Amino acid sequence: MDSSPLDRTRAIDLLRTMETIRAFETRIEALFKQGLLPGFVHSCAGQEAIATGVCSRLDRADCITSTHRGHGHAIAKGIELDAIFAELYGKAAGACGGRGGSMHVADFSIGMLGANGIVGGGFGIAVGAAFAARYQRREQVAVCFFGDGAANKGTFHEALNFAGVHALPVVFVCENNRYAQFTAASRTTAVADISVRAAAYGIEGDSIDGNDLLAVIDATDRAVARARSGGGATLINMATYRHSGHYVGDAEQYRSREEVAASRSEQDPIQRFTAHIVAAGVVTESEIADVRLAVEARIDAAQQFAEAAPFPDPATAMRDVFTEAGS
Amino acid sequence: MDSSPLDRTRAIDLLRTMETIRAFETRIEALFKQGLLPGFVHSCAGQEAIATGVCSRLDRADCITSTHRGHGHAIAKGIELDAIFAELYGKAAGACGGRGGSMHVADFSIGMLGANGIVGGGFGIAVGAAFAARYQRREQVAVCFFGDGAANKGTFHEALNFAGVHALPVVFVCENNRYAQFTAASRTTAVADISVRAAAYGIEGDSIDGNDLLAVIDATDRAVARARSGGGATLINMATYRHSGHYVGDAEQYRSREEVAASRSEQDPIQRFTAHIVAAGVVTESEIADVRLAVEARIDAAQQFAEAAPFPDPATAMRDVFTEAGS
Amino acid sequence: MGSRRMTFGQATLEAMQYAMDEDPNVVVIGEDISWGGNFGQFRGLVDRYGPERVVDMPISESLIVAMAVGASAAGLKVVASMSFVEFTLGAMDEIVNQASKFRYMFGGQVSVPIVLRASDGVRGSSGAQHSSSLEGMFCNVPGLKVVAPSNGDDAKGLLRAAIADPDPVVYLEHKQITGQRSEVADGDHVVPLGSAKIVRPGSDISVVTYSNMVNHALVAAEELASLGVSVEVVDLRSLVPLDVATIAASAARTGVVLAAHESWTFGGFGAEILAQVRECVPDQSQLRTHRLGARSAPIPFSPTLEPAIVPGAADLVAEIRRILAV
Amino acid sequence: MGSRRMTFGQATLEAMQYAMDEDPNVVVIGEDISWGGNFGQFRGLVDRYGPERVVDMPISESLIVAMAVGASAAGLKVVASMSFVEFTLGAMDEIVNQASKFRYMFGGQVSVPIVLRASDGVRGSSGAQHSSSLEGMFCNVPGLKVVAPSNGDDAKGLLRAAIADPDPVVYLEHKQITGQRSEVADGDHVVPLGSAKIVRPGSDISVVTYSNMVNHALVAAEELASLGVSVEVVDLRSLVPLDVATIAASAARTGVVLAAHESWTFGGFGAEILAQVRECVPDQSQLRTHRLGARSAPIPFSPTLEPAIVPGAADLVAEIRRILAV
Ligand SMILES: Cc1ncc(C[n+]2csc(CCOP(=O)(O)OP(=O)(O)O)c2C)c(N)n1
Ligand SMILES: Cc1ncc(C[n+]2csc(CCOP(=O)(O)OP(=O)(O)O)c2C)c(N)n1
Ligand SMILES: [Mg+2]
Ligand SMILES: [Mg+2]
Repeated sequence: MDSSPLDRTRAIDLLRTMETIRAFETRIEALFKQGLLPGFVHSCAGQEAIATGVCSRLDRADCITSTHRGHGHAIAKGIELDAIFAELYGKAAGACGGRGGSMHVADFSIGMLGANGIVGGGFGIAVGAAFAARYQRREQVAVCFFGDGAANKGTFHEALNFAGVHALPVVFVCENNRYAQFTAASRTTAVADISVRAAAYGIEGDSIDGNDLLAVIDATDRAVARARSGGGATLINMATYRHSGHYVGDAEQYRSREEVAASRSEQDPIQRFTAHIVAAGVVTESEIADVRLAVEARIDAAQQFAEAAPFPDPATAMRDVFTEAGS
Repeated sequence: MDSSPLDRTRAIDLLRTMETIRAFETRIEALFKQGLLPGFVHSCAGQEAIATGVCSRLDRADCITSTHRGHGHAIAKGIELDAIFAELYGKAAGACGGRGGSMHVADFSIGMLGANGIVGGGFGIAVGAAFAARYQRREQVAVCFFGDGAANKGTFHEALNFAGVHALPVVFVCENNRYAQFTAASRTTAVADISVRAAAYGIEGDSIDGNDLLAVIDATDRAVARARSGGGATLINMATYRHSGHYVGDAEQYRSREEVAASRSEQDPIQRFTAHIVAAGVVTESEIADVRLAVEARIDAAQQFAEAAPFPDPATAMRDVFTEAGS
Repeated sequence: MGSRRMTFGQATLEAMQYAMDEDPNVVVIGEDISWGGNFGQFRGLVDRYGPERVVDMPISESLIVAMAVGASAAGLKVVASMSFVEFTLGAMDEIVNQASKFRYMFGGQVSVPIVLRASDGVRGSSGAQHSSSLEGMFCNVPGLKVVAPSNGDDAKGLLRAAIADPDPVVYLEHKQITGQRSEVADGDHVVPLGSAKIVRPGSDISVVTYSNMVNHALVAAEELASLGVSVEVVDLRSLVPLDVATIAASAARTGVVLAAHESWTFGGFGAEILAQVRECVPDQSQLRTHRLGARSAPIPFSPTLEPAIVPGAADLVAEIRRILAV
Repeated sequence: MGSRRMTFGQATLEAMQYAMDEDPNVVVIGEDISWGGNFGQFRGLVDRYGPERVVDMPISESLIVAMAVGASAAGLKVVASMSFVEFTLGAMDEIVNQASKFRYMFGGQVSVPIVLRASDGVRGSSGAQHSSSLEGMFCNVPGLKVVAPSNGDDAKGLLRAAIADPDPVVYLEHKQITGQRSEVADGDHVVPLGSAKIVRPGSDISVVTYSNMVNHALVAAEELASLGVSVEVVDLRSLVPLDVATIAASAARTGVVLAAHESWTFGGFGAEILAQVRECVPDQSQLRTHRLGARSAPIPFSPTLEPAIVPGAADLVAEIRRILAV
């Protein structure tokens, strides 16, 4: 973790992460539409600032829990691109040996405790990780990413209450993209700003523009510092927007083309960040172009790796149900 | 429902209900300690003002959901004493034919939708009843009684959020007796006053002294009026104290004798109410004594009824699993 | 009356409409329900009946079921979309401790007429949390009925019966067939719960099955016919109530029973089918009973692993050949 | 080494202490846990190990399990008291969708060493929500181990094994025996999961059972001995893994199997036991398989109804006499 001001190296690092997530999601979406990927996928394009900003302030040993829309979190936390790409193909070289797929990407070696196909599944797991860190006197933080829709699950309540009682080192980050599947948050959620709910648990609440990478970083710094210093949990509402449909293939009849276009053109977190760093003279346009080229090359390589990798041997299908090797 | 000021008739009605609950619980506790009752029982002695005050402001058609500590709710809502007494004995003449027992006393004909052995089980059921009333354009209210401990269940959150979104005619009444089983609320609950949580659902919160019958009535009137007029749900924290242990037999090592004694002598809702009405000249001491005598006689009669009633025939054990009669 | 080709999902939609037109107290609740459901099973309902009757729910599965219980005890009939069957696990307390027990433990005072519609089964790499079949759990819970149609026509008739039923019904719709087209009888019709159907008569072995495995069994039977093997396929249609008479009669005729399902073999419903056969077929001496289901693992994502855990038509063929030694 | 008389609950407490003394990463969480548990199974632990290690939880069952999953994936071993087994239903999503699948779906990256202790069974009018036995559900879930001891000595050894086990274990303690005294071996000992025990040898019939039904079976066997009937009682001790070899050997010896349990017959674990017997005993021609369990109803409160639904020793005697026609 580097808390120095935004110099060229840091800016390029941050940009590279956001661009990598965007390029990954764009590529995956294209491959899926061509019928080349199994299962189904949820793109986080448009929401890159949150994963990137938050994870940039975490140590490797800090943990995160993620969601069905979890590629960005995994990438920002540092998963190998080859491993995540191969996982989405269901290949043996995937992060989970092809067992998990898009909704279950995980890499415990970097504290990425798993995407989760169960909405709201991460709250208690993050609390458990924070509890373990506290118990073992490790100076670690757990971050739980979740959507606005997940904030209506009972698991939210149980986890935040306990985190509040025990002042656990956990940060609850709501990626509030205003929709859960095809339903606008206002139709199912009693409050617009999820951070209002912090008061119900005696914890700190914060609310920021989640498409503003620097605002994400600032809010994360405050919350992580609080967690590490024994000040307890924080609930942050980060406003954002998803550029693509709920899943790849979604007809998106629940929102207007104008709304999507406006967000893409005015709220795109990558555009906003690049505009900022160029204007501030930290990075040049051509450096940005270089980053993009390098990222594309990296994605190409990962795709090639994934495509070339073998599928798991069906004879291994019973392995790892239990810790003793299966047959 | 009578919203006139506290005249003699109303005061005696209210007192009779509280005294009936107290006498019922006292008798049940004694019978249980003698080993005469099956299963286990939870006494609500000390909390009578809440059940009595709230239910006194409801119509017969209004619904309530109750808890494992539900005898008072059932009695205040108007269950036949014979039926509840026989139910606790497991007799065929019991409110549920002896199928339910203490934790499952119900009488749907008077809107008593059941005590519940699952903590937090009533939240969604009350919301469902309120939803049905709204859908069928009935001017009805649902009241959900629950304990401070239940406020940490995820079901609380899911139900209150939905009630908030749809402004449903439901009143959530927290009987905050400061303990859940043997654990003080402060050790498991992030906020002391549960009504703080109302803001998380965009509904009204209220907090009162639940041992003050008149305060209970006032708060209920406000909430019920709001519900009936389309103003939506209310969450009320009602502070109270249980005189007995969590269940009959509880060694009560988690709280001091002094604490219990102080509450019994200073906070007893019945004593406080009688002191008030006598001081106000509404009812005389001798009228109060008459009420008590009549209540004792009624409890005696119910006990005799229950003891004399036959047990269900084992041959009927498979009835009512499904609506078609079983064998 | 005639019939039309439509998807299983559309067939259920017709049943919903008959039920909703008939009884204004039938309401439908579920997440994103006004957007039509994952397989179009609810498409257009909100336009026809309005958002007060077709209610979009928050992501709050335990509330969905609890609310259905409360509303149905108060006079409504509630069809709740649970989306993927794994999400019912988040409402298991409400399903088992409340819905299934309400009528009995309250001494018959109320019924709980709710239908929980849930999509189960594998559909090509949906992963461990979106591929399971959980009827093994539901069937072990007294007070729940469990329905698992294999085709659109039955789906329509069984859903009509499920909504008309006064008690809680878990209605399982297999993901792989909800979007598939088949002939569905016109007009209103009811398939009573508890009526199995012999969808292909045969004399060498009785495959007793339900849901999409019926379709696999029909494929397998066709293939085995070319080897001279005559397979009888019994489609249970509802698991609770279970039509033991039809199973027992088939078993008595063929003498060999294979209970087959997609869900896990160990502790699964196939064992119950076989136990029933053993209890009901009078002459046990010649009877042979077998079962086929998923191996005991969560359903893997990878296209090469999924079919190694969950059986399909080819596995049925292989198992029947092994059993009959052909 | 000697032994001492103590309750089943106290025996488990000894196992907890050996485990906690050995490994500082073993923590215990549960509602009111510092008050010792409903049957004293946790008494004194908080004094010995402190409130950071023996943690009182809010009434938040789904959090309890999810937190156990997260904490165990992060290096702890968590024993979670679920109190009554019906409360696990409020955490079924966490048990099935997370705990049981974590290791497999993440490709073996982590294990989830948690033990969920839950009190099941009838204990005299505890009512519909506090009397059930739910092993039928748990055993159908791949990735979960399931333990159900019948006596204090096994309870101690099996709990020791469960805590040592790297995977999620559901540890079922029957309410009727948790407070009962019996001889428990001194010192540290382990009963490996998957090892059934013949607790009474016999030659006429094999009663294959577990949990408190073992005790009923022993009573029944004693009574039947006076009629000249020799009953073998097989105590499974763990249901997953299941010691099929011991069951099959007993079945082969006696030729008649009665699978017995307190939980519901229909869709229950007894059917699985019988299916295993049919699959593993080589000579099927003379084999007879039967089962006894609860009738399909929620458990009623009334003292006259409860025993009409849930079987006990007298029902076992009657059933065995019916089967053997004596
Ligand atoms: C327990 C559960 N219920 C429902 C679903 C189906 N589902 C998948 S994503 C989703 C919407 C989630 O919305 P939100 O939390 O806002 O996340 P977003 O998709 O917007 O990132 C739903 C309802 C699920 N996966 N799990
Ligand atoms: C889901 C569930 N978890 C745990 C229990 C065990 N239990 C019964 S009563 C109780 C305490 C309830 O506390 P509170 O809600 O404050 O009600 P009170 O007993 O104080 O009236 C607990 C934990 C239960 N019955 N149901
Ligand atoms: Mg969202
Ligand atoms: Mg309390």
